[in-house]
Amino acid sequence: MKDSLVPDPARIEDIRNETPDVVTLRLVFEDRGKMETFSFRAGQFVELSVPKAGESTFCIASAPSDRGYIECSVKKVGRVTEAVHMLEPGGIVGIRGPYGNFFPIEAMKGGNVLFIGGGIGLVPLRSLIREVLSARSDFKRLSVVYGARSERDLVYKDELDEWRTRGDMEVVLALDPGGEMEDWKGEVGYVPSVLEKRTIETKDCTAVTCGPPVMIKRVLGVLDGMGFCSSQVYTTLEMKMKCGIGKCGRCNIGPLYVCKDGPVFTYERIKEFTEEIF
Amino acid sequence: MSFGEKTVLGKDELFRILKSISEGCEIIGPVMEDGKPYFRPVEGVEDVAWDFDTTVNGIKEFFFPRRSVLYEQTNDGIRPFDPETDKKRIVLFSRPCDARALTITDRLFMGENQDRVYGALRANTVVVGLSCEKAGPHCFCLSVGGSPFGTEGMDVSITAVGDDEYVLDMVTDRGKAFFGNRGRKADSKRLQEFETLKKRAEESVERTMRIPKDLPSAFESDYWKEVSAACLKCGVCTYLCPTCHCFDIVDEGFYRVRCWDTCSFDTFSRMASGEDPRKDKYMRYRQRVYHKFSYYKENFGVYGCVGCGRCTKHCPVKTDIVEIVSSVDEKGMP
Amino acid sequence: MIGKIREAAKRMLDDGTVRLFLGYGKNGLGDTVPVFLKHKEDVEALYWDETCRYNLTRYLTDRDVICLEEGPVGVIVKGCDQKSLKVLISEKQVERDEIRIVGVVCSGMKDDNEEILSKCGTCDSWNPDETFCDIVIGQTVERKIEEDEYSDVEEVEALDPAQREKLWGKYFDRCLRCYACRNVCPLCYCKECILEQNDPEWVPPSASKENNFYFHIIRAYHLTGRCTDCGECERACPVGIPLRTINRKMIKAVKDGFDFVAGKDPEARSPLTRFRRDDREDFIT
Amino acid sequence: MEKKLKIVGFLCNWCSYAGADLAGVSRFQYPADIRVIRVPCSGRVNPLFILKCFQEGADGVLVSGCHPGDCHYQEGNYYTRRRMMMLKDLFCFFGIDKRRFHISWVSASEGKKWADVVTAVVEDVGAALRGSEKQ
Repeated sequence: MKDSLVPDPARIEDIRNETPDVVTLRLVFEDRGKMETFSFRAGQFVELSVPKAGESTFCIASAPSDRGYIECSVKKVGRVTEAVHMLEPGGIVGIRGPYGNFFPIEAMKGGNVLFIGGGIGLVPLRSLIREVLSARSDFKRLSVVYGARSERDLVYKDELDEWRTRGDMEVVLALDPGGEMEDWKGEVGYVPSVLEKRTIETKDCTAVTCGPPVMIKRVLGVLDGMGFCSSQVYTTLEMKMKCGIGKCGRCNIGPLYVCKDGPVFTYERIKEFTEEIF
Repeated sequence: MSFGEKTVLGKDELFRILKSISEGCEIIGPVMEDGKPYFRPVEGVEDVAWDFDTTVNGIKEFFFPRRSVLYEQTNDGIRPFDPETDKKRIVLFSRPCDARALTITDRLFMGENQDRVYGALRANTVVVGLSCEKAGPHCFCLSVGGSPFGTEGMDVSITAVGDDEYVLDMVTDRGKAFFGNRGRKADSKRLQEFETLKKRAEESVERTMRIPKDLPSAFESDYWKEVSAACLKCGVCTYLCPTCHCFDIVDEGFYRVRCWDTCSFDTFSRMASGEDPRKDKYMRYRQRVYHKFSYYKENFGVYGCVGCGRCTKHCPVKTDIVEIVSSVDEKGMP
Repeated sequence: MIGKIREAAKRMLDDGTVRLFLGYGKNGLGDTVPVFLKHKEDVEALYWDETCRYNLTRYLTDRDVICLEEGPVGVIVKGCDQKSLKVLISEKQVERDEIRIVGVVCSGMKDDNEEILSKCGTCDSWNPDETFCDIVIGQTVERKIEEDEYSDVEEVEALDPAQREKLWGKYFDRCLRCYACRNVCPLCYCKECILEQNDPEWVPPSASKENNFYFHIIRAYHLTGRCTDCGECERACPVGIPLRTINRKMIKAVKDGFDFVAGKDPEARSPLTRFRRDDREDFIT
Repeated sequence: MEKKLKIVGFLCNWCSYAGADLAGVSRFQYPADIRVIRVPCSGRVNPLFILKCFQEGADGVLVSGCHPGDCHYQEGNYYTRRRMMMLKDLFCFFGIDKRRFHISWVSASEGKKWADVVTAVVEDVGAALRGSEKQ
């Protein structure tokens, strides 16, 4: 029997530096058959492991429509992520997954989508945005509000430029006050405040947000104030996870396990547990 | 002998049978160590205690080991560790609460994404239970659906009925296959005696836990701060609990290891970034109570508790979960 | 005695001398539990008997319960607990001004089986130190102090290395790594214990005999020159590891090596943070 | 030939490391079973390092610093002396053979002494291991 806690080896094909402490790994399963059958939906995550360091949870940053590889963006914060940063192209990591639920992209079709991200929280949104863009005509207005501490902390800079210049979506970039240089042309302010200043048509609009817990908390408040119905708002949550399959017992919010019932939740679903999340 | 029918055996005969059927098996049974009873692997049936109070540990660790190696990372890739599935094991004299706990953890480990280690250890082990003649001072099994004479989770149940005689009850096909037809059919006198003893045992359970109907409503109450104030955040309650099953996965050199972990610990839900959704003591204590009496029930249909009372008995500061849960309605509602 | 304890607590809570009072109470089962009182009306919850084993000074550094900066806290101490408190003060974990100490004369505590605790037999401080406590409650007990022979330690020392390894192996094999010993210890107050660090990871968290061996070495070593033998670790251990024997080994070593006994003087510094130029050298290669 | 041992040596930069260097330059012969980690002062040697060595499979550990009174930082090795005294005692109590853990003072000019110390340590560690194998 295949042990669900045993990973499959994957080779690092490429490493891109996103920010001083974030890298994006392009990963290909060693077993070609596994690569071909590996399918996931935007919003799902994998357990990525480095021998001798351990295993950690990462959202898949690439889109399901990107075939032949998966990408993960890793910020250096602890033992596993530091070990990831030490790796070089050609190195081997272990991957288990995909786990968790996903963004209901079908339900978003035909309407507007508002993406709100902060810092490394753009990762799961990137997967969704790429997926949405691969079927652009199914959606109406697309807007991205994304903020980071400073300009160098913005992830996927090239892609942000590409999105901004393609003409069929709105991209608002913001830097935390004090993080901007003189030549910064975007907004200055924390994401929730930047968001608050904008007029957004809530009808037929789905809002999707991910970022640091404090940002998500405030963004949810702002969206509430704008008139978004809590079932229109999706967030993807980060909790400490180990097993990814709802057994190890640490990632629950109330009776919901983030790894199994999430990580994507509507605001409606998690409203009563906010004390435990933020 | 029809299935489900009870038979009667003398102690000597029962001993001989246990000895012969456990031949070639790894035997796990209650033994005394430094004056306290524990479940341990033993050499032979003669080492096993027949009369013992609630053991310090349950039988959980023989199915969900404190530490199990999942696989080894070698130069040639990943080499999974095989639990010894062909080795037969027999657990002797599990108390009804401990055996019942297996049926509770089964729901988690044997369901979707079955756990390989747990599954293998469950499959190769026969559980022989021993009814409790009298409940201990901390027992409250009746409140959570168990009984001192319960047979859930056992393959065979044994009950002492006096005159050094034992009533055998084949609970599962596996138990029957293992034991075969043994003993003589219990006559009505014995069966009546059995029922009397059962009633007496049930009456000896002194403690009752009143589980609130609406635990979620008390979630934000300050009650949890009060009742958890003395908690030391150690893992005694959870590690000795027969149903607590939380674990961690860590790398020890090139071995990936799954080991016990508990919601009481500081590091349990703390992320590498330092964020911790349950950073305060009361949140962790509340998590433990809610996991057992609300979430587990919601997700798996049973409480994550068998009423063995170990958590209260062994708590270094005598935090009494029975009192705490029972008083929620009265003191814990906002 | 209990009347006087309640009275003292009531007075302190009433006149605002303390905002919180740590004492002993009872739970529904009749077991003694630590209680934390905020209001003078609650003092009836206080109890005193021979099952008040807990060392309440442990809670003085528990940030989930007490924030000493917010105002003084009253605490009941027995003679043995008082030693831990002196170490806590000497290590600047507790300011003497932040606490009000109610010393209670103790004539030995009993375990669940009504037997007097082994630590109480050789205890030299049944009467709390009047110069250290704010109040001492109870009649001074006159008793002949038995000389501590460290016979438990010597029994182990008499074994050869392989036998010792086997002995401790037996105990450490049982260890669940529940950390009750560490968490109940008044002197294990580190905000982040090195056992919780994973980068570097000094001991893996899984409970194998070998890992447990290193865990116990670390625990014992961190208490060297600090442990006052309050015995809480051994009492808390669910699997009966004789932790006091380990601690007492180090107490003996510190006494023999540096002529130091922890918990006597709140000004004293731990012997491992000091030295003498003529310290022993007989172990040097 | 006998199996090579794995002995970790923590050597202070100012004395013992220089002493070992001198032993090399002076071509004093000593067994090559020791792997040296240079530390600024023997006082830098956290007892956890020594535990980690044993945990990771070292057969023996040697901590070596300046002679008392000669510490480059005035008094670092006095603390070392106290710490190691206690640690050695504790190891013994737990059944780790005391011959597996050594502390020595070797100055920068004592090349010969370094060679002698290593020879003695290697012999001791070997004897301890042979003893435990017999058990």
